[in-house]
Amino acid sequence: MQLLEAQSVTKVFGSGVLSKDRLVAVDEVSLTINEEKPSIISIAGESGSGKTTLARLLLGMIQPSDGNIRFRGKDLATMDRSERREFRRQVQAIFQDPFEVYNPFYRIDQVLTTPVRKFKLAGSKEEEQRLIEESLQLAGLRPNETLGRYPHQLSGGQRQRIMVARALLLNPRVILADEPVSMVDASLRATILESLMKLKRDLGISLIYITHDLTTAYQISKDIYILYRGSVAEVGSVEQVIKDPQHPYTKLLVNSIPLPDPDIRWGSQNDVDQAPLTSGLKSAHGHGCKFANRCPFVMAECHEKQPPLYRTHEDRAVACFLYKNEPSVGGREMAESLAA
Amino acid sequence: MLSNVKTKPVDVRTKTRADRILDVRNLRVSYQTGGGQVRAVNDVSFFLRPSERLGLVGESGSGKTTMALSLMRLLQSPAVIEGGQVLLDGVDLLSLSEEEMRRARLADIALIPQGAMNSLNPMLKVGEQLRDAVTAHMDSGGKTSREARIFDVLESVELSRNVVNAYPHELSGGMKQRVCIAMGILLKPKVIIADEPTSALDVVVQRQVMETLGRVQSELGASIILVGHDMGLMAQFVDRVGVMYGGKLVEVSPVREIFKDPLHPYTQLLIGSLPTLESKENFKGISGMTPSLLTPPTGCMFHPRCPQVLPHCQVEIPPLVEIKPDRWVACHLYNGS
Amino acid sequence: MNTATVQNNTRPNSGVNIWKTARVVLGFFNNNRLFTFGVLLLLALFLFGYIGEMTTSRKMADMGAAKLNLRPSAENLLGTDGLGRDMFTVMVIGIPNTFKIGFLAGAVGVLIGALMGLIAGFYKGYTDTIFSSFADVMLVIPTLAILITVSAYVRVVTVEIMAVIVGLLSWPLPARLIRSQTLSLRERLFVDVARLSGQNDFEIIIFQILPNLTAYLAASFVGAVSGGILASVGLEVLGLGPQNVPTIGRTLYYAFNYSALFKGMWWWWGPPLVTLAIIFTGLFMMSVSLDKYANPRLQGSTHN
Amino acid sequence: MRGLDLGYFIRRIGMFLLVIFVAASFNFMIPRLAPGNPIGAITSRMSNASAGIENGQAMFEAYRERFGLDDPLYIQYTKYMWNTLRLDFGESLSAYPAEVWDIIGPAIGWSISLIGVSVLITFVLGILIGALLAWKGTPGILKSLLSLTMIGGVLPYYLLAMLLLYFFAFTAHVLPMSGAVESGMARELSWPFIKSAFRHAILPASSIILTSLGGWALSMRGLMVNTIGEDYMLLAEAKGLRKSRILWRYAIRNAIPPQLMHLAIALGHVVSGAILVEIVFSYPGLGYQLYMSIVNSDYTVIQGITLILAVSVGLAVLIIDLVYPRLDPRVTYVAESSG
Repeated sequence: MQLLEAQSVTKVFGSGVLSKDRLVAVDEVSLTINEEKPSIISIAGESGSGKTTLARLLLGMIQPSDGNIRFRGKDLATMDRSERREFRRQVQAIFQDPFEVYNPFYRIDQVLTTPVRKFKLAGSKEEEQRLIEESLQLAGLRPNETLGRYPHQLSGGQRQRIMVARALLLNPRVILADEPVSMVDASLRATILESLMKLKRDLGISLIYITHDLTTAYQISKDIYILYRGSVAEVGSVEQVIKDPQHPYTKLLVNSIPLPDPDIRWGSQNDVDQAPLTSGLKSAHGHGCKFANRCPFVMAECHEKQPPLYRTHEDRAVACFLYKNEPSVGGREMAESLAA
Repeated sequence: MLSNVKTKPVDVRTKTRADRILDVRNLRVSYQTGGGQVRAVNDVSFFLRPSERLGLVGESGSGKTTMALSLMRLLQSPAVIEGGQVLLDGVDLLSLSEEEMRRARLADIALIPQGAMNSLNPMLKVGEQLRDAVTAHMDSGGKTSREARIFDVLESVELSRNVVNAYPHELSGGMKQRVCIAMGILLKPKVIIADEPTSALDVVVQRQVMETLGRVQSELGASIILVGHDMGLMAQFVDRVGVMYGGKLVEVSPVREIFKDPLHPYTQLLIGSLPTLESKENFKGISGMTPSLLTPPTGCMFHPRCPQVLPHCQVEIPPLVEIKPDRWVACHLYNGS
Repeated sequence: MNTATVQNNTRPNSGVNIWKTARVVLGFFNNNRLFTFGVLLLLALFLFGYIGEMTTSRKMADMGAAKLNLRPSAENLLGTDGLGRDMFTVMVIGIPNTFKIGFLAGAVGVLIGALMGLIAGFYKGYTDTIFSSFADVMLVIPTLAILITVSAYVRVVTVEIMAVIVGLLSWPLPARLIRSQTLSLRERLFVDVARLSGQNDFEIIIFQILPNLTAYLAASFVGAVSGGILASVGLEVLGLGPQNVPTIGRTLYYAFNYSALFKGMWWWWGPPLVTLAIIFTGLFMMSVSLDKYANPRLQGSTHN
Repeated sequence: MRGLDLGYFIRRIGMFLLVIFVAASFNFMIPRLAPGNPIGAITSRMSNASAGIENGQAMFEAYRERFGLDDPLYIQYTKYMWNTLRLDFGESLSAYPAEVWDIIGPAIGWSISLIGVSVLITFVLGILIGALLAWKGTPGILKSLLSLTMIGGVLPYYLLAMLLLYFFAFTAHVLPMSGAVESGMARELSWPFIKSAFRHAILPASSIILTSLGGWALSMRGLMVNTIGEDYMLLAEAKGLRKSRILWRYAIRNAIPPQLMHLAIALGHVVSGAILVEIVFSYPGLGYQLYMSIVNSDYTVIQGITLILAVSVGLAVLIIDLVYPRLDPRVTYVAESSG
């Protein structure tokens, strides 16, 4: 059974009556999470790649312009109240800035008691207290060091773990983590990633890890989706995509990672280094590959039509005409095969 | 001598070695908060060689930005420089008059600020902001040479001349950061302080901007202090790294050595926690919390979190000493040798 | 796990701890001397009205209740006016009436404004366009002119109707302030977290957004009260507004019309003038100190 | 063209027309909706009185015609709006057969010169005081002195007007008590006329300036504090700019645009805002005329003046809105796109 699926979802902003500019934030992206085989999937991309929009689509916070999001086979758009409630419980999220997620007006208890009360998880005060303490301990926190405090009295790491505890209260099947460590210090980053890993390992919770940082994506996840301006540029197992990138954009990205090793200098993989500086003038609307005007390997056909995904390996596909000799594959098919 | 500052008699004791373009001695900065006095920079000493790239890393609250700004005396009101010396080419910047310091800024020591997104005045065209900067340091005339210099620096940071007519909001983040770099090298300063110059940029643009910065710096022969928290960026860019923890400098070493053989236990844990493409699913964090500067621990700042803590660590503050050539560390583990 | 310590740590927020709340409130007043002083000024004036009323008879405020044009004396503490009314009694009755108009007008204005601002800011889009256009139009139409016109036609009004009319015209300013704050608050991540925790739009507006607007609401309210008193006294000085009820403005109207200024009858125009000066000083102090909370950057500059 | 696009321009003009429309509708509705039917009341009062006075019958007819009292409401409304559109306010009722315009016209001139100038002076002073209060380089003594300007704000302007009148005109006799010029003086552009107009303007202008200066200074201070906290101020200092240059070109320059929006509204409101000052000094501006027409139940003049007020505010805001992109380059008014 597929737990959570995005089926060729597209999200267009600014298609109102008054505005002329349309922004295709997410462009026919498919993604699948299998209920029986929990895994960690990374969605990586730079700012403007549509990764946060995709996250909000998956959480049902915004509606897709085209395509659909399915939870256990059922389209979110056609769900009734109780089905939506169930979806809400099972698909949870943690966010980038562990300070911003707290309402400064309340003690941190409020973010924990609200879900318990709204979803009627506990029959009594005592049960509520017990549930909260359990989930805090699961997230690696001591209840008496955290409850009753205001967010600014806690460290960044504690704040982020309380968000994990909040999600765990609802006993979800999927947690979407939107840049969970980009705002915390290096020394805490590892600890938080460790506890996210444990959720999958010990509780069987699937994780969608959204990030701009390929190194942590490599470390934590099994599969990765590289997004470029709303489209999937390359998808596959992290081992292959990051250790041996095929799409010119992925190569550029991997090549630009500032590795903490003075002996591996930037640009050691030299073949994409001639990429022009222009950070992406918009190409003719709707035509051609979105990366064409930055691509050192650009060919005539790149300007004519958007490349489909070509399956270059069993568990990897690339949207680039350089690989047009390989068989093409649909986004959904690829996503399902990775999840299987 | 500073090019723009009238020659000042230099105390014999402050006479510095010729191989140190910038020599910071016992710098102390504190600020007053509602809860009491906080010492953000605590007795920090280091030096910078001509044409050298020094990285200053630290987590949030380690005092790295406060220190960078205090070198240029740009601290805002509750923060006060309590003492120490900042010798730029032998002249103590902290002893200059306001007007002398103003003239030294940009001409001798320049800042490339954090958050280029908001560092340009949104109401003025880029050209006007560059012109303002040159004019502030000119006593008279020279309009054509001024314009020529502006086009020069724009070209050297790979920007088109047309950006002089653009407002900041019309530029991309990377372009704005390039404008800030152009601003920094406008008057060929001896020292450039770059405070997290790429923290808001994507990795691809970050790399391009840093490569530009590196190139103009070596063309100019200026020294650079790169302030930041990203060890990866340090590994790629600098010659030496200084590690700050709780307002103190705990280690200063050449970049290769610090990654291969970190000395201070904090540096060791920090390097160990970095994600690499070498290992999967293997996370090593540093347990414990960053010290509160309001109620700092006694002795060594790191002793509450230190796995190799010695009995006298919580009593005695370890000084920063050179234990091997060019390797400075502030830790009692190395006191004996 | 030692549950007893946990209980101790977590209970205070569920049961309302009066002492803790009192400490917080007292702490606020202690940290905001200016605000406290403003409140005390208004409170003193208010008490003067209420306590004063017990010492005198309402009848003394009727025309011809006393001799005309008497200087202040032991019998008539503030003298009598040219219509034979005891000025002390007039003030004692007038002050609460003026307060009533101001507070009622402020409450009406802020209530409508907050509602409009919250809805427009939270739902954005077309709802926002309609609400904000309406507010902008109302903001631009000169309020006092409308009030004068209305009052010119509606010759007889009560204190309450007057207050409501003034209030109905004062909502656009709070609405704009609340709207712009709501627009930024709704993008904050804690709104997303609340939604994930199962709260609906209504609960998010009431429990997540509204509490963060306390400073703005308070500042708006003080502003609206101040504007309401300014406008209503202005109308009364023109001879518009409530006719047979003593208010501060009405007293000034008589003083002005009977040339008290030029007859040297300072006890006629002096007390209402001083009263207004006290009211506006108090409100001004409150709004300056509230500004600090509504505009956090000001905090740094005042604390140096 | 940067800044203005046609769609925005049209929307702004539409907004302006909407303001006028709403104001005119208010004007139409208020006398008709008000309890006690004031129009009906005045009609009967006038028909009784008209017999006795010269022109009485003609005036009554003009009134009936003006308000179209015999027509159904929607016809009245259409007629009224059509007349408004042509800026035809009809004849004054109390000074029949004078046109409403004959009364409003000179009043507009006096109001603009007295109040417009006072507000502009206040605006400029307020900006300077507010800027200096927020600037950390301002000497402490100067700051305390400047803070004194806040005191004026605690008195309503009309009360200060009365006090000024009492002390300077009534008691000390140094300045005239009422009017805009010496009575009987011909309106011509001569030196004595200007001198007299100036002397008459001092007290009313002072009462406006002194009471509103504090408010302007306070809001400017707030804007300055925000501006000074911006990142670009740090870079400006790091560039080695002179303090004075940072103050003027980076801080004040950037804090002014939002203040101009307030100025537009204030300028538009001047007339209505200072009605009471004009009344206290019997200054023959719009406010005073409005008061007189209320006293005389001259409804055509009331309607004319309130509409003029609405148009003036609407116009002021419209102009500022259209030039705003020139003042703040970030505001481009191109249809909002997501980003």
